[in-house]
Amino acid sequence: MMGKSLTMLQAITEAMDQKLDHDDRVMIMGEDIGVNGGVFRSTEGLHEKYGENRIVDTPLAESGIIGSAIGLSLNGMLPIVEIQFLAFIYPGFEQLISHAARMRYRTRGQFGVPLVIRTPYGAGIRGPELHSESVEAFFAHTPGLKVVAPSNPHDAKGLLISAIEDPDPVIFLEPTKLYRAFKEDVPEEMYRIPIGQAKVVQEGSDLTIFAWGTMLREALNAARKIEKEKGWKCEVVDLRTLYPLDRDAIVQSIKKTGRALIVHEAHKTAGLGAEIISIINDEALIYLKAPIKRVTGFDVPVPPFSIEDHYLPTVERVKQGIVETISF
Amino acid sequence: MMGKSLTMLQAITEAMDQKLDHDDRVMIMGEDIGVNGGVFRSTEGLHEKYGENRIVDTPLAESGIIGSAIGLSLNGMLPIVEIQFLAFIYPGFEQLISHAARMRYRTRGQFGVPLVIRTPYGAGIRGPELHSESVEAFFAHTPGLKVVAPSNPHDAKGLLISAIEDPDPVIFLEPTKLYRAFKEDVPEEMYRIPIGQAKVVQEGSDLTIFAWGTMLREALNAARKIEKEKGWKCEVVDLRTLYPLDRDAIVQSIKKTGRALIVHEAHKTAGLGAEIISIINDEALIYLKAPIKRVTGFDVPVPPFSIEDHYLPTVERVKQGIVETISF
Amino acid sequence: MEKMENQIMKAHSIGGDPEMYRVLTPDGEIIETIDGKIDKSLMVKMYESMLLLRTFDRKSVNLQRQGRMGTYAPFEGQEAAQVGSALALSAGDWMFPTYRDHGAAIIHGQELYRVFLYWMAHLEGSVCPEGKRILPPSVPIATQLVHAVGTAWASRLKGEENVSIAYFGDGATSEGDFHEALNFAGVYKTPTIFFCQNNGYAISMPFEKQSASKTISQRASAYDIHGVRVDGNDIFAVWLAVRKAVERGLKGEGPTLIEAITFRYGAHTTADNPNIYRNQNEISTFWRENRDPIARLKRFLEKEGLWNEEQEEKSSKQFNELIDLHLQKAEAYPKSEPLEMFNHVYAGESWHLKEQRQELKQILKKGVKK
Amino acid sequence: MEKMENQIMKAHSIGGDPEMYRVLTPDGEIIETIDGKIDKSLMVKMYESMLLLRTFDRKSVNLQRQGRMGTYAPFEGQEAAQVGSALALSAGDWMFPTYRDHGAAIIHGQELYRVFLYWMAHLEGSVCPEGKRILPPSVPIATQLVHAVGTAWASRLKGEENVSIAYFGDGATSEGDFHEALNFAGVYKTPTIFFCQNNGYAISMPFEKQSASKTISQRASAYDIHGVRVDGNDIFAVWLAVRKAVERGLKGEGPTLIEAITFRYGAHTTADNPNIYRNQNEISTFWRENRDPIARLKRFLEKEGLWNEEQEEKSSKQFNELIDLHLQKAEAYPKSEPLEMFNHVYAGESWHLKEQRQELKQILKKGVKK
Ligand SMILES: Cc1ncc(C[n+]2csc(CCOP(=O)(O)OP(=O)(O)O)c2C)c(N)n1
Ligand SMILES: Cc1ncc(C[n+]2csc(CCOP(=O)(O)OP(=O)(O)O)c2C)c(N)n1
Ligand SMILES: [Mg+2]
Ligand SMILES: [Mg+2]
Repeated sequence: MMGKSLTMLQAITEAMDQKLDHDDRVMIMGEDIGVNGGVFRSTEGLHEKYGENRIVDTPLAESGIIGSAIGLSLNGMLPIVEIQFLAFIYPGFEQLISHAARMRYRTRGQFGVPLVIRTPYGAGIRGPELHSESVEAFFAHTPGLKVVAPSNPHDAKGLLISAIEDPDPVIFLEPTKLYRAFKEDVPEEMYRIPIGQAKVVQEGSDLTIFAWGTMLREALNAARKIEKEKGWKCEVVDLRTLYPLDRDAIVQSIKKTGRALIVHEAHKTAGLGAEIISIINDEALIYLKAPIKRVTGFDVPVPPFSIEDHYLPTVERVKQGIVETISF
Repeated sequence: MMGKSLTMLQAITEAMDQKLDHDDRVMIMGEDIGVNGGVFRSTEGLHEKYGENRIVDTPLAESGIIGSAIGLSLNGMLPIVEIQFLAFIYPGFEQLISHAARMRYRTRGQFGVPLVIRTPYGAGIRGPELHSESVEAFFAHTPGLKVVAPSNPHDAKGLLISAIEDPDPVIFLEPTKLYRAFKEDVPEEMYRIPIGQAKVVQEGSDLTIFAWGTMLREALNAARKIEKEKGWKCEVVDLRTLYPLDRDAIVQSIKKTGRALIVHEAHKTAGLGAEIISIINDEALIYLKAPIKRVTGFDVPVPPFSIEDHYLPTVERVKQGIVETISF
Repeated sequence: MEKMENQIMKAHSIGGDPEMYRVLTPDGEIIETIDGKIDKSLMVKMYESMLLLRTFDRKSVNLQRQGRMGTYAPFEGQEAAQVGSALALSAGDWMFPTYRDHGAAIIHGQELYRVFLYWMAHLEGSVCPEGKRILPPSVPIATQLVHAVGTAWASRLKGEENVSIAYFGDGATSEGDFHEALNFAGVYKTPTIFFCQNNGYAISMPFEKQSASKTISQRASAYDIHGVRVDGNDIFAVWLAVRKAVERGLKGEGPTLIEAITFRYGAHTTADNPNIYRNQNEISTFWRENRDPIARLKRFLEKEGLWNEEQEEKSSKQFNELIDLHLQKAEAYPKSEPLEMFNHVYAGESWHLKEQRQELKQILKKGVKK
Repeated sequence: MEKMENQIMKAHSIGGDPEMYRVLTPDGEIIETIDGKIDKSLMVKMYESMLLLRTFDRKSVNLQRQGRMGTYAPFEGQEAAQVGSALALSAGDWMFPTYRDHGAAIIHGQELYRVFLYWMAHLEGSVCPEGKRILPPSVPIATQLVHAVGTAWASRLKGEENVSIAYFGDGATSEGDFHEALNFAGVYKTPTIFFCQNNGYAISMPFEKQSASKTISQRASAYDIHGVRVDGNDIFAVWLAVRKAVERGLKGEGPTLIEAITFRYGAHTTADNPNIYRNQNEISTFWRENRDPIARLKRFLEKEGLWNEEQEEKSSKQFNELIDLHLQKAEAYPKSEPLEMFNHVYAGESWHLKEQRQELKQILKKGVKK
């Protein structure tokens, strides 16, 4: 089939549209996702097309939303929940951690929770307070959950279809800043990108940059610039799935380059970067030519947008990290 | 002043009793902590002594408890909140993350939240489902919070007094399994152990074991056995404060021993062990003679107690980790 | 006696005893006609079920004391509420019990030995018979109410004739999830039954300190849904109220909140000492002597000639044997294998769980004790 | 017109318009005597305050369009609710506003330029004048209700004569925190005022889909606390209701839930397009023409000889100047320094923040753009 040029937002809408069309059990629920088409318009047109029983505007209550979605999924539906912004998942945290993630385990496979929770995450959109969080580490520390974060329209569609078809709960983190940032060719058919597989976006030999979501662009830009300026070739790996991590892809790249840098916009301490470092420590310490650098959001609450760009990892910071690591 | 031989539970009660006695602003609130003296009896006798205005039995609602404690602390009180078991903090997660941790920041120091949240954590007590969690990593990823976990009566008292006097919110994790496990001499006066300082519990030269809370005993026992069996001397560091970590103590010990092992009962992936490895990677990679080992709870929901001992790190597993690391 | 009565009622509501629906008095008299509504055979079944459960519950408390089970949450005193509600359901209805509602679960089809397994902390203790829809006991308070909205909602969407029932206590009504569940159920008119056993206490906390509101049923009006307060120790009243709620749900009239006034005779769990927070002996004796759900029905059945001592003895013996059989089955059941902890975390398995399983396997092979 | 009226009311309640407390009709007529209850000077102050706020609000929407501020949440149409409630407070009372309640905050003592700073995403935009107790706008919905329980509780414990007021919208009533707050306030009889501006919508969600309940005030009865429904565009009714709630609180009679029926003329925020989910032009015109809080009071004041066009012009000019002055102050205010993000995370500072500050400092020194 032919591809169309789509933004990530459009690719996400298309994935949901196709699954809704092919599978009656699929439904979407969340705040303002029906008539209004979602605050980012990711469900635009779907309410009209599939009706209010399948595209459900819910009351303003995240525990109610996630909790009733658990019930819906126990009883044969495949709900896709949209949480308006990642930080607003907290009222539903208990439902997610104490139930969604554990139902299969507690019932020894008798009842599963095939639920997808989609939510925009990350800073850089001049959003108000608590509209810019990046707390993927919470979910990556929760057995029973899977965590996905695409960095481009093509992956977004393929990963979302996999997430909807996954028998277990998937947290699907959508980098707000990339929603409309660029378009790319997205195949029209319903293709899948397997959950759990990273992707080498750019080959290199001197250092590996691990990134995902919004930060992938910073990684690529820094890699390009550093190649121009210094001639160093960085490998760039888009992790795509954050839990469980693609250990083999991480280790393989390190064995090749011997140096690594991780970029994430979450706070540094106890962020996912630490787990990636630990995986390398476990499997490839002897290949390391230098300490692994973390270029991350600082350990402060994401500040108001007038200075959020300074909170976020920048191409400059990534470049500096590369220089420090390679010249260690 | 003379010391008394106290369990950790008694030391905790004594700390609260003394602070209640010395400072009218101190109060305790939580489920069953008044008349009943708490499900573990940590507030026994205090309701009678200080009355229902200061030792408050609350309705069964953790968001209500933490949220109203935030209000109380904004308005001059020093509330100590008891959450019955760590997993039951989730309904109050939003209040903790989106408010308690950020109030000082948002008001540029105008309003602080001098709140202590005490809660039993950890497995090994044959508890029912969700009574054995160890999710300290969530809080250690949250700027604005401090996280403390004592491993003995003496530290428990000194750290709790510091926590109550701290102008910022402190999550005080009490290892359930150690509540009554042993007694030790605890000074009667109101002493403080500074938040943020680890303690070298046993000196050694061949490998450092980092642990806290319940796991400290496993660490010490393993160290003793390994010394007997192999003659290796392990340094054992009790981290005591989990956020912010005592980086200097970690690095100093590694520079000395060149090898490390971390024991925690939380899940491995994205657990605090990863952060400790990363700190060593940042500061002392070149001192490392072997990959750092993590001996942790597995990446599964804490199983029912009939097999929980297999979920938990054991002396055997720690010993094996030591052997693997030293003979790497 | 009068004084006593007031004190007891205070455990359930501030300032006296608001009205509650009652059919069968503690003396075993019918005060509202139930002609044609409850089959005689059902009445006997109700009685037998309560007898079975009480026997089971006492046995369990003993097993815990003997160290053959872990901490246990007894429900003695609440049998009418659990049996009456469960018997009003159809086989395919969804049930969301708490840790105290294994009585209801058993009546709805959970097997006795599974309940033993649950309290023995067996990994498989929450599995229900094939085709049944009995979810594991919900430990985090009030969370299951929202699930019962979801399953009922799905039933409605799929056009299936099933209701969902969530069990919870008086304490649970303080949690935010209680509120969100009732509101959602009202909005989507889900066939959900919110069945609250108001036993007067959340562990040590009497309901009068849990809320300034006098009753729980009055909360229904906050969401414009149906609410009813029943004598939870009157099994006829409970059964009738739940039947009505079921019918309402199936007719598309939405959810019902039922507050069943009852009392747990014993401790919150075997780890709890009720003497600390209430005059346990006095209050418990009062309820046993004046409000017992089983004695009450027995009086009625005997008067009606539907039950006699002979049957009682026979049933008692039979139930004891049945329970022992299940206990044997539970104790003979293959122990949870440590390596099973890695199963069912996900439908599939990822590299990290494979490796961790392998790690534990090696350790177990060494055979060293923990 | 009749048809129109019904449609509008539907935005606020299912099936018509339950009663609400009203003193001043849209035509500026008094329908219930308020003799001696509201000073004439206060009436004028009410009017001026609303005028100031409307000017401020419109200015802000424009500033956002010009790119001089970030996303902004306008409150035009809700001035009576915000001013009436804030003017009923004492200087030391605790106020917990949302993102839409800077109107109330300004009346309670927040400075205009601070509000500008807030929407310009300045780090110091949530600081209030020394000694004031105006907390930062609460972004996570309904969370602030519980804080207002806590501060009021502390006031009670300390014997201080202050109430706490929490502002929130109709949508907030669905969150669990709404429920927990009201229940706690009932239990501890805290002098808390739960002030709900029911503007009919939570972003795109009309209240009739938010809940099956017809009103919000009826929720009070679930907790046996006081509840009242007022015409939120009638500033007299709002002020009187809040005064009563304040008195009740200070007398130890506990909390009050106030539902003030109102309407936001504009978008949810400047990032929202209300045309998608409601007939924005029609409905907004209806409210402006028939329900406007300012026009209503103006009619009354003019009739009473308390206000005239001359004063209107003078005040308008004065307010415009005042606002411009504050805007200048805000725009001239030293920009948030990136390094300030490391301040006030804790009262003290730990090694990791020191180092991270140092790291950013080095980068800033290099002077490269982000
Ligand atoms: C979220 C949460 N908080 C606290 C607890 C601890 N806890 C277990 S049972 C209980 C009391 C429950 O009382 P109620 O709802 O009346 O039910 P009952 O035990 O009387 O049947 C508490 C506080 C819990 N399980 N979950
Ligand atoms: C916990 C949480 N969930 C979702 C949001 C996103 N959100 C912001 S405002 C809003 C609607 C609020 O409606 P209402 O309470 O009626 O107040 P109004 O905006 O009408 O003043 C929503 C859903 C949020 N801020 N917090
Ligand atoms: Mg109870
Ligand atoms: Mg609203």
